[in-house]
Amino acid sequence: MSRHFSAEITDIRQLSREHFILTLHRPPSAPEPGPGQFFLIRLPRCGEDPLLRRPFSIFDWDEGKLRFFIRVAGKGTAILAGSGPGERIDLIGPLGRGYPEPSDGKRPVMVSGGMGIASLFPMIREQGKGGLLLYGARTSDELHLLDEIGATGIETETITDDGSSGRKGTVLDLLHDAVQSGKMEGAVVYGCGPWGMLHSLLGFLKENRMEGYLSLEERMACGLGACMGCAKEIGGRMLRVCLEGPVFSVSEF
Amino acid sequence: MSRHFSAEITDIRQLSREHFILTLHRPPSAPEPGPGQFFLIRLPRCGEDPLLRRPFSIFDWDEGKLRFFIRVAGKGTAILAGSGPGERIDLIGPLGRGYPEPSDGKRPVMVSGGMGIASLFPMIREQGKGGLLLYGARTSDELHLLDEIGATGIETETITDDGSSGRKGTVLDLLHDAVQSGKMEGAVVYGCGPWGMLHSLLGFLKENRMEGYLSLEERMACGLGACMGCAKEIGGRMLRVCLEGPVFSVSEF
Amino acid sequence: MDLSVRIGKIQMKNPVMTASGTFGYGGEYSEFVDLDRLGAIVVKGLSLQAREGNPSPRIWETPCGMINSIGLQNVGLDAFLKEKLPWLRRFQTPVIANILGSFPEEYSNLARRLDGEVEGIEVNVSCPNVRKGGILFSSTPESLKEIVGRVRDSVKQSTLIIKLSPATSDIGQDALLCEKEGADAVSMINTIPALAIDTETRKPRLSNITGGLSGPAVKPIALKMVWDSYRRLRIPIIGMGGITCGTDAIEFMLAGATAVAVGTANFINPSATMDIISGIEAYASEKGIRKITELTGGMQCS
Amino acid sequence: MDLSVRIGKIQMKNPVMTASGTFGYGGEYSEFVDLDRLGAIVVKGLSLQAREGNPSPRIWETPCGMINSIGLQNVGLDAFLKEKLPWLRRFQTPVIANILGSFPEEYSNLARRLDGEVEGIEVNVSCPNVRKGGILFSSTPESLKEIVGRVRDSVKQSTLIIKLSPATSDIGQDALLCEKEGADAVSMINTIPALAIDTETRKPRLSNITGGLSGPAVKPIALKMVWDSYRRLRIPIIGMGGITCGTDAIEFMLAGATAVAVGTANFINPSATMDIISGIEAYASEKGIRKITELTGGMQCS
Ligand SMILES: Cc1cc2nc3c(=O)[nH]c(=O)nc-3n(C[C@H](O)[C@H](O)[C@H](O)COP(=O)(O)OP(=O)(O)OC[C@H]3O[C@@H](n4cnc5c(N)ncnc54)[C@H](O)[C@@H]3O)c2cc1C
Ligand SMILES: Cc1cc2nc3c(=O)[nH]c(=O)nc-3n(C[C@H](O)[C@H](O)[C@H](O)COP(=O)(O)OP(=O)(O)OC[C@H]3O[C@@H](n4cnc5c(N)ncnc54)[C@H](O)[C@@H]3O)c2cc1C
Ligand SMILES: Cc1cc2nc3c(=O)[nH]c(=O)nc-3n(C[C@H](O)[C@H](O)[C@H](O)COP(=O)(O)O)c2cc1C
Ligand SMILES: Cc1cc2nc3c(=O)[nH]c(=O)nc-3n(C[C@H](O)[C@H](O)[C@H](O)COP(=O)(O)O)c2cc1C
Ligand code: FES
Ligand code: FES
Repeated sequence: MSRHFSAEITDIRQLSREHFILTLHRPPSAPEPGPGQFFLIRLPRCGEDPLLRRPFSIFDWDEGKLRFFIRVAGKGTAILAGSGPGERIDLIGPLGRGYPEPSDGKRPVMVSGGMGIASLFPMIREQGKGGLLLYGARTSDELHLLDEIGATGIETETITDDGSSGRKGTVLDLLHDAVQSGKMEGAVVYGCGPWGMLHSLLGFLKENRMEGYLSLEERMACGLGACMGCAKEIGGRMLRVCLEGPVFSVSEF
Repeated sequence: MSRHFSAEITDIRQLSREHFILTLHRPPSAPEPGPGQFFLIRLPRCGEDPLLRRPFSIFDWDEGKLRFFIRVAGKGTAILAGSGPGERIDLIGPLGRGYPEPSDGKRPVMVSGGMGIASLFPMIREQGKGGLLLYGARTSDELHLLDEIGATGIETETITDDGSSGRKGTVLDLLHDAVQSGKMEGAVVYGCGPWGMLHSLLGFLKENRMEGYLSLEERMACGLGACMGCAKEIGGRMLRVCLEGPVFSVSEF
Repeated sequence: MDLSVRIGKIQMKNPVMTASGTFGYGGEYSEFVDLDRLGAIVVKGLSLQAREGNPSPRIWETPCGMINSIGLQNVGLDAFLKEKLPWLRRFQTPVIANILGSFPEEYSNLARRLDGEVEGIEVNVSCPNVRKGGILFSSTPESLKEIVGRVRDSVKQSTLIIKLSPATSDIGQDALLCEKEGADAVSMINTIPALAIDTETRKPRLSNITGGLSGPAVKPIALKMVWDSYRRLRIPIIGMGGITCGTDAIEFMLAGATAVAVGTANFINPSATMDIISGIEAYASEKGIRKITELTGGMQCS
Repeated sequence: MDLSVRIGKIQMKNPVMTASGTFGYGGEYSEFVDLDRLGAIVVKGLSLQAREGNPSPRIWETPCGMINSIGLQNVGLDAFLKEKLPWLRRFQTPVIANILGSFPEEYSNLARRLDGEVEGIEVNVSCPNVRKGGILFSSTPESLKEIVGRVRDSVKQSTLIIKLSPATSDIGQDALLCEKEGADAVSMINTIPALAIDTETRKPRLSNITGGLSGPAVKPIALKMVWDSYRRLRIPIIGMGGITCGTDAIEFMLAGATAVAVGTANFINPSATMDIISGIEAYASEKGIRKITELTGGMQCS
C-alpha cells in the first residue's frame, strides 16, 4: 500500500463546459481514502511546466475506481480536462485530515457552496439518509450531480445566487431557514465552498456554539506538511492545510 | 498564403520503435515547399516546456497533406510520437534554401546516411528515374522506406554499418564503387546524413572537383535568420543554417 | 483608449518593442509582424566592425528557457547604416540601435555615429571589457559609470537607454547610477549567465561554455528587478524577460515598466509582438483603462 | 563503485542530500524515502525561537519553477533538539541543521548550541538583517564576513557550511570570502529573488510581495554559479537548484559540486532523492566510474 501510485484514466465525463468527472482505475495498492481527504495529481503529458501537482478532493471511490469532480480553473485543470482514457496519471494520496463522523445521535448537515460538493459528496454518500444537504450554486447550471445526490436518499435543499433554480440567495439563507424550522437541532455541520461562504458559516457556527467542520483550500506544493507553503492563519497559528487540514474544526478558529 | 499556420494530424505511422511518419492535413493557405526545405514544428500539448520549436525536413507532400519522417531523438520528438490524429500542430515553413535542381544533363546522385533520407526523399521523388541513390544505415532495420523509394523507380544501392543487409560499410564505400563503375560521370551529388559522413563526402567532392549540395543540421531557435543561433562556420564565415542553408553548395565550404 | 507611452524623446504608439538580438534587423520578421504596429524596433547589437561571433553550437534549450552565446555576431555599424536602416525607415516605427563594445571608446564611437540617425540608442553593458581581462562593463559601479558617462557625452539627439545586466547584487542601484549619469531610460533584464553540460560527453552544451538564459523561466526574476528599480527611479524602465503574452506585459507594467520588450517569445510565436499588443488592448478595454501609462508601477501592495 | 563523498568532516555514502525547507524535518517524507539511503538530511531553517512565518499565500507556480515566501516558519531550536533530532537519530544518515537569524548574535547562538549535536551546520545568509534596515546579510562582503566569522568562532565540532545567495554580482568571490573566513564548505544556490503579480487584482501573488524562485527554471543559473566558484575554491561545494534527476545531479558535479541537494523536485516526485541516487549509480556503472568524486569539476572545456 503506497500513497504514491499511478492510475489509468478510464473516463472523463463532461458535465458542462467547465465541469467534468475524472474516473481513474484504482490500483489494488492504493490505500482507502476517507471523506474530505484529497489527492495531489501530477498533470499528464507535460514536461516540467506546469510544475506543481494539483490538489483535488476525493469525490467518490470503490474498490475499482477513484472519482474526482473537477472544475476547469486554469491551465492545469484544462490539461486534465483534455486528457483521455488510457493515459496514466501519477497521484499522491489520500492526504490530509478529512471530515470526522458525526458523534452519536447528531444529525450531519452538509453545507455546500459551488465546488464544495466535490469534497462533501463522500459524507453525503456515507451519512446520506439521516442527513441534510444545503446546496448552493451561482446558477441552476452549476447545481451539478443532483441525480447522484438524490440517489443517496439525503434530504436536499438548493438555492442559487441568481434564482435560476429554487430560491434566490446563498446557502447561508438556507441555513437560517433550517434553524427556523428546527432542522438544526443537534446538528453537526460540514461545510465546504468559497472562503467568503465559509467565513460567514464560521461566524454563524461560532455565534450559535455549534459543532462544525470546514474544509479549506490553499495553494500547495508538497502536500505532506514539509514545505509550509499551504499554511493559513487559523486561531492565531499558521496551520498547514495539507496536514492539519484541509478540514478544520470550528473550535480551532 | 502564410508560412505560419496550424494543421491537423491525420496519421502517425510507426515504422519502428524509434521511427515514425507524421502526416498532417495541409491547409490550402500553406505554401508549397521544395525539396530540402524544412518546417519548424511547435510541440503540441505542452506548456512552455519544451520551449523551442523543432526543425524537420519536409519528407513528402501533395495538395492535401504534408508528411515528415521523424526519429525519436529526445523529449520533443517523443512528445510528437505520442500525439494522435485530430490534434493540431503549429508550423512555420517552408523554411531555408533547399536542393537546387540538377543542371541540364547532369545525373542526380543522392547520398543518404541514416535519417538523411527524410530530407532527400523529395529529390528522389522528383528526380527519381534517371538518378542514383546510395543509401546507408546502421542496420537493415534502419533502411526505412525501401518500398516508397522503389516506387519512384530510382536506381538504389544500400549498405549497412553491420552488414545486416547488403554490403558492410558506409555510403562512402558505395560512392567509391560508383566512381569505379563510372556511374558518377557527370553527376551532381546531394548529400544528407550525420556530420561525420557529410564531412567525408565533402572531402571526396572537393578532391574530385564535383558539384554537390549538402544539407546540414544545427540547433535552431527562430528559423528565420533573426537570432543567429544556428550559425555554423562554412568557408570561414558564420552562416545561418536556417536561412543560408540548410543546403549548402560544396563550393561554399 | 490611449496605448501610447514615452521613453525619453521617443513617442511610441504602444508599449511593445522587440528585444535586441531576437528580431534581427526587422526584416526577418516582416512576413509575420506588421512593423508599423510595433511600439519600437530594437535591432541586434551593433559593433563598429562586423563580427562573426562564437563557433557553434550557440544555443541550448533549458526548462522553459534557452541559453544563447551568439557572441554578438552582427553586420557592423557601416552595413547597418547603409543596408539595414534605410529599409527600416519605410516604417513609421521608431528604431532603437543596440550597441556593444570591447573598449569604452568603441561605445562612444558607436554612440556618436548613431546619434540622430536612430530614435534611440540602447547600450548593452553586459560585454567583456577586453582591456580589463574580460570582466563585464556592468560588473562594477566604476566601469558602469565610465561607460554611461562616455555615451552620455556622445549622444545629443537620440534617446539614451542603458540595458542592465541581472548579474548584480542590486540592480536598482545600477539603475540609479545610470539615472544620475544622465541616461534617459534603463532597460532590463539582459540574459542571465547560465551553463548546461552534456553528461554524455562531459562537454558544455555551448562552444562558448557559458551563455545567457532567457525565456519564461526568467520572468519572475526580471519582474522583481523591475519592481526594485521602479521604486528608486524617475526615468522610465523598459521591462523584459520571458514575456510571451499580453498579461505578461501587463505584469511588467504593474511592476514599474513604462514599455516592454519581447525577445525569446518571437521564436516560439513569430507574431508574438502582435498578439501581445492585442492582449494589452483587450486588457485595457476590459478594465476600462483610458491611458495605459496608468498601469506603470500600479501593483497594489496593501 | 564508490559513491561516497566528504564534505568537511561529514562522510556521506552518496552525494545526494535534501535541500533545506523542502524536506521538513525528515519525517514528512519517511513514507516515500528510505532516509537511511540519503547522503545527508538537511532540515528546515531553524531560528532560536519558533517562527510563524508569513501570512498566506506563500507559494506561486511560475514557468518550470515556483516562488515561495514561507518566511522561515519553523519549530525553533529547542523543539528541534527535543522533538525532531532524536527521531532523526534513528537513521544512519548525517543530519545538517540549516540556521537563520535576524541579528548576527542569533546566528552565533544557534551555531554554538547546535555544535556537536548535528554533523553539519548550514548557515542561511540570505536573511534580512533587522538591525540594518532589513538588507540581507549576504548583500555586502562586510556583513557576510561578519556572519561567517561569528559562526566560525562558535562551531568547533560540526562541519560548517555557508549557503550562498545567487543575488550577487560574483558568487565566486562570496564563496572565496567564506573559504578565507574558515568555512568548511559552501552550498549554492539559495532561491532567486522573484515576483509575480495577479493582473486581475493588481496584487502580488504572495502576501510578502516577493519571494524566492526555485525549481528546474533556475538550474542553468545555478550550474553557472557552481562552475564559477569551483575554479576559485579549495573547499567543497554543495550544488543545488532545479535538480530533478540523476543526470541533473551529474551536471552539477561536472560543474564542480562535490555533493548535491534536492529541493523543489521532492514536491513533484516524493521519492525524487531515491530516483536521483539510482540515476547516479546507473550513470557511474554505465560509464565505468569507480569513484564518484572523479566527476567533480570534470567538465571538459577544450
Ligand atoms: C484540498 C483541496 C481540494 C480541492 N479539491 C478540488 C476538487 O475536488 N475539485 C476542483 O475542481 N478543485 C479542487 N480544488 C481546487 C483545485 O486544486 C484548483 O482549482 C486547481 O489547483 C487549479 O489548477 P489550475 O492549474 O487549473 O489553475 P491555475 O490558476 O493555473 O493554477 C495556478 C496555481 O495555483 C494553484 N491553485 C489555483 N487555484 C487553487 C485553489 N482553489 N486551491 C488551491 N490551489 C489553487 C494551483 O494548484 C497552481 O499551483 C481543491 C483545492 C484544495 C487545496
Ligand atoms: C534543418 C533540419 C532538418 C531536420 N530534419 C529532420 C527530419 O526530417 N527528421 C528527423 O527525425 N529529424 C530531423 N532533424 C533533427 C531534429 O530536429 C532533432 O532530432 C529534434 O529537434 C530533436 O528534438 P528532441 O526534443 O527530440 O531532442 P532533444 O535532444 O531533447 O532536443 C534538445 C534541443 O536540441 C535540439 N536538437 C537536438 N538534436 C538536433 C539536431 N540533430 N538538429 C538540430 N537540433 C537538434 C532540439 O531542437 C532542441 O532544441 C532536422 C534538423 C534540422 C536542423
Ligand atoms: C538569441 C539572443 C540574442 C540576444 N542578443 C542580444 C544583443 O545583441 N544585445 C542585447 O542587449 N541583448 C541581447 N539579447 C537579450 C534580449 O534582448 C533580452 O534582454 C533577453 O533575451 C530577455 O528577454 P526574453 O526572455 O524575452 O528573451 C539576446 C537574447 C537572445 C535570446
Ligand atoms: C518551500 C521552500 C522553502 C525553503 N526554505 C529554506 C530554508 O529554510 N533555508 C534555506 O537555506 N533554504 C531554503 N530553501 C531553498 C532551498 O533549500 C534551495 O536552496 C532552493 O530551493 C534551490 O533548490 P531547488 O531548485 O532544488 O528547490 C527553500 C526552498 C523552498 C522551495
Ligand atoms: S503543501 Fe507543503 S506543507 Fe502543505
Ligand atoms: S535559427 Fe535563428 S538565425 Fe537560424
